Amino acid sequence: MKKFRLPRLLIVSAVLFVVIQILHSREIMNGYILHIINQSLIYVILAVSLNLINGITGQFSLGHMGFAAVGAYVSGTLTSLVFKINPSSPNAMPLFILAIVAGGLAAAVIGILIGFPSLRLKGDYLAIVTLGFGEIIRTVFNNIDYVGGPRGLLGIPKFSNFPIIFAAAFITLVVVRNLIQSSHGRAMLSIRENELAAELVGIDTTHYKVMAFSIGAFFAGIAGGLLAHLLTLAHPTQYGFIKSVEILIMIYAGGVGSITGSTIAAFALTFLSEGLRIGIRAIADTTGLPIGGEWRMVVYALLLIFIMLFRTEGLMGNKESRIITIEEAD
Amino acid sequence: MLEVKNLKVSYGKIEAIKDVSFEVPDGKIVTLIGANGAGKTTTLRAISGLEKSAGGSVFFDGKDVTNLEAHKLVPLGISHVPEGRKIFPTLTVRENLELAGWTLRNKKLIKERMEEVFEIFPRVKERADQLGGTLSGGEQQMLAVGRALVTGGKLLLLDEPSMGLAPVLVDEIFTQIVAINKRGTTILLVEQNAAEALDIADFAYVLEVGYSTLHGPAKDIANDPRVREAYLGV
Amino acid sequence: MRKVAFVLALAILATSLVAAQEIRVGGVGPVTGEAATFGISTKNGIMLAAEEWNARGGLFNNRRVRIIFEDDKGDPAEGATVYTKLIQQDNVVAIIGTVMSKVTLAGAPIAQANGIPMISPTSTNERVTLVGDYIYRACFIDPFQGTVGANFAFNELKARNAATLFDIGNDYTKGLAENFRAQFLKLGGKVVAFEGHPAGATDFKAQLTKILANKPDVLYVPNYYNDVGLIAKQARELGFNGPMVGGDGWDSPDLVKIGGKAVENGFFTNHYAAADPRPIVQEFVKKYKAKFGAEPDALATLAYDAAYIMFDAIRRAGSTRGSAIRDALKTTNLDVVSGKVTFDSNRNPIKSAVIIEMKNGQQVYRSTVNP
Amino acid sequence: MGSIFSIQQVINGLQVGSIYALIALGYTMVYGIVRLINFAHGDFFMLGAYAAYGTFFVFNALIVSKSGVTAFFVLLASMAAGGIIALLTNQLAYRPLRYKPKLSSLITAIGVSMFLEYFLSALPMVGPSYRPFPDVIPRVNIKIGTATISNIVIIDILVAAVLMVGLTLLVKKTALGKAMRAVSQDKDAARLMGIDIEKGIAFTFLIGGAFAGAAGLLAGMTYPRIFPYMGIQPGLKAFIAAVLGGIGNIPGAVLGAYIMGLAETFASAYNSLIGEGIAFAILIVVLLVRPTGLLGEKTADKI
Repeated sequence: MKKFRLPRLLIVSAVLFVVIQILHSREIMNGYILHIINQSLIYVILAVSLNLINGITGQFSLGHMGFAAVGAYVSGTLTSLVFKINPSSPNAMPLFILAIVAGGLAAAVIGILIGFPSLRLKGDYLAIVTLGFGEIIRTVFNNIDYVGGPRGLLGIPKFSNFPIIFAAAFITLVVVRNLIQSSHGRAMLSIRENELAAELVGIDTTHYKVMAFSIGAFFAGIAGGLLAHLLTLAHPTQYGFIKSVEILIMIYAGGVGSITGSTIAAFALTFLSEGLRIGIRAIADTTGLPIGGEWRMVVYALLLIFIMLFRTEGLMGNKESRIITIEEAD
Repeated sequence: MLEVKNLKVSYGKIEAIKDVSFEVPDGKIVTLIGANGAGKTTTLRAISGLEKSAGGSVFFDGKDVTNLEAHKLVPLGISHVPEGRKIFPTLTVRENLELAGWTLRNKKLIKERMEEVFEIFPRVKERADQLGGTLSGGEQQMLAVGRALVTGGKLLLLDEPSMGLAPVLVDEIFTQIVAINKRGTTILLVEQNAAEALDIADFAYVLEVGYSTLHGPAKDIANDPRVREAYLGV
Repeated sequence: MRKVAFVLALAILATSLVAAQEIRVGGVGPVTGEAATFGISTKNGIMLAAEEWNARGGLFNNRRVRIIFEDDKGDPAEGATVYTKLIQQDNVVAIIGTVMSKVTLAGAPIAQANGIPMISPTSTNERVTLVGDYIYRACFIDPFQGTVGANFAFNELKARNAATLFDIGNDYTKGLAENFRAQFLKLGGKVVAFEGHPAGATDFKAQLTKILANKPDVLYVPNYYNDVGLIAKQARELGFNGPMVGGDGWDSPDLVKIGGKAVENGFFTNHYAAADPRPIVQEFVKKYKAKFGAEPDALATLAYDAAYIMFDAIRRAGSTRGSAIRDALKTTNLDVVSGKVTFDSNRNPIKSAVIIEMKNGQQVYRSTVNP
Repeated sequence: MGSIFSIQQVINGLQVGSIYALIALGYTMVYGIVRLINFAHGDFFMLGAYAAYGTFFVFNALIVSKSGVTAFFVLLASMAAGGIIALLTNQLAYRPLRYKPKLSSLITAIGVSMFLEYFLSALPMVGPSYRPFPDVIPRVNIKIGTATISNIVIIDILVAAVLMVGLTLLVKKTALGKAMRAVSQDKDAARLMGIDIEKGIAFTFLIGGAFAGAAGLLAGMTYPRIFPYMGIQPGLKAFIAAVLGGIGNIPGAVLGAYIMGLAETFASAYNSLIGEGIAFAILIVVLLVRPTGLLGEKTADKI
């Protein structure tokens, strides 16, 4: 029997949540920082869910933002066009959560569809096919005038806020953590390590690959929905392959297969990208060099190359922090 | 000819070989025997430069060749027939052999050596214009040894030449190994088929979990009770 | 010791006074990414305007304007971040930006919620200013230019069979094309082909071949100049000699450089004519050339105008309070490069359009159209 | 229907395909030897275009009679720029990670690609703006019945054909080519043959980059407008073409490129909305039916 203990992840998350709430309400932390935190948390969901597909199960997917697009458009359509939710009405929140989950489920269905090619294709071939699927999803939304076409889906109510995004990120972490530390997770890992061997010891690789894709897609869909309700719009260009690549960068910078790494990298890279705004301006102001915001991404790209050259395994390697791992009861 | 001292190789944090030392005298056949995972293949790969060693040294013909890159060792005279043969599958048999003469830069010499290979392995000649990938396991092994002969090393490293072959072919391969040795090539043989290996070898070393333990003349090793029990199944 | 402390305190007081006098205004545009060239033009326009106002002694009470310009990469998510940063971190009193409607639409709700007035130089989507009473724009909305283009093609060019080619990934070009079609049909013309091309395309021949098989006598191409140059070349190569009509996206010195002779017999709706003798126009073109080594395009002009409109409102408000600036914006009545500007009840500018003809590699003024 | 499958549309498709083919050739070579999706390949293409642009103006200023001499040096510059940057990228960003997990070099590839694009875009003398590409060779339109073809298109198609044949000969017939194939098939075995695989890889990057550079010049001449992000889309399309034809297979890359060019053209002519997605749709269908691409060699997984 395992003794009941308050898990570390819950404690740490709760403390962080309360601290951030207090800092913000006391106006020690301004809305800008909170906004970056919100964005980082959405990236955490995207990165951790991609890591399940890419890092844990070893299925190289380049179309992750396609799932987010499905989640964004489905939930956004529900809240803005179907339910036409008025944010002040009493049942707004439950309807919103319903819409977000519906978006996640729709993305999961697409995930299952995209998971099937992974049964036949491997490595780079799978990557290019998932990229293709992602681009097709984007093209489809771009051509449906009901959801705005190239104008984007507009007028989505602003429902996403820090507590909701935080809760979603927490749930994602817990679910993915529990999954990968279960026997299912070990089956997925064995597919990454050696698919043939996994099959030989009787692991149903088909089942686990499709499972990874559908669960990964579900959470990506949730993230897409949250983002759409944070920005109050969804636009096809937000979900192109360059964005998928950004998520990919996060999981590799964090360490493949480590959800701790994905979480840290999602925060680190988001804050880095924002910090460079201030950094570049400070350099320009102190040195008098005529450099502006256009140099921000140059520095970002260089840092990325250096991280990979000098910390090839990513920030965390394939290790997990003790906060993430489930404690074995003594 | 070859002297390996306290060799150590790690893959990340895993130490594949921890402390291996042995010598291969000129003109002899030396065999390394040991269980799966004892570090035999890694030892050969470290000698021929396919792996970087984490410690120890390798001397070849009195020269320190530790951690020299593989392609620089070939012209010095080390030929390695790797585990699994590693034939180029979409090059023809002839092209496979021609490539083995890459460092020679002498078309005539390459041709001569190829003829020699065809003499030793007539089967290879029959298949000369087939793609490497279409050969049977035994033929691939012959081609692999043939490639090593074209590179023309003084020392031939053979990694599990009998693996996956029918007993008739195993005998043929071992007969040819002895013949090659008779023509003046020193041989370092890694085998799981310890009985056959000890039969043709002059000296033998036993590898256990990354350490070289026993060593001596092959006949003595073959008669060592511990070896008989562990590796010869007697 | 006490003396040093006193001087120090005085210095701090002085600097804080100077800092208080400075008025911070945010600028937003995509200066990296595929739309970077438009963002740079926008930035240049805003910076030039700010420099001129500062040279004249600031916005009011000798308070100079300081532009904090941020990159939105043409991405709505970055746009939202940048608007939040400018408002929350930099405490700007107003925002000029941004270029693309999709990004402006992510930023506008944030400005509205925080009571920070903003003006977009170039976001043409009708919904932008409908976000709220703090949101203004300096450009035409999609229906206006499309309608003017259709009227011109039908009445002046006497075209009866029109065809359009637009960027299906870009709401500006799609909006113009749709409104052109609607008006052209209303006038009794026929739209024989209505074709799109993917964003970022360089080869338009598949669509052009199809379009030209329908024998249009005018081709409506409401794209940006970089695409128009290529489209014109390819259309001429395929044997189309008829007139081409477009919108203000054509307005760039690079149009002729890319399209060469192919853009002859081309017409576009614009905010002003560079040859307009009004001093404000001539001054602007001259100063812009001197500072940035290039002629201004439509984006630079509109950004310059948007900045002037915002600075003028702050000056008239005589205050940095958002609601005061907003109220001043409402009563704008100002001569800027693109003409005399007032705002309608939806905070869209009421200003006239001009038709420009491309002749011998030059922009030639042809007519003025009042809304 | 006439306008969808007309001769003119075939010409249009061939033109699009030949630009894809030029980039795909280098892509497939590099991929074949290092098995790395080289995201920066499209940027070597872009750099080739910029080098050609700069050289043209320098030579036009120096030499009074332009034409042949200028065209030659412009071509040289574009190939040198593409080749040298590709080589540098390999040595600095890919080589240190050669024996690390392959995906870490994928991320550096993305980093290099971002760096090249943003750097050029931020550089004051280059900047993000669209630059009109000069007519290095005067453009002449030739009428064939009802269809029109420009001399530039003919040059594109010819160059793609010549490069394809030349590369095939290099790889199939020369010792160097055989060594390159050996390296792509089995690096360890190649090293044991005495082949310096790093030299082989470097050489492949040089050639592949030079091809991309030349493609940049031709693309500039064909679509006379260049900008720092011009390599992203063609790079992606060329990669798809290379995968479609069977990655590492030289005629396959060209076949894939022309299939894509024609498919995109016909699809756009049929309905402009599906033109954008058609490349991906074809790719997915082909790979599901033939996972190694159209001409890809079947190398069965062995235990």
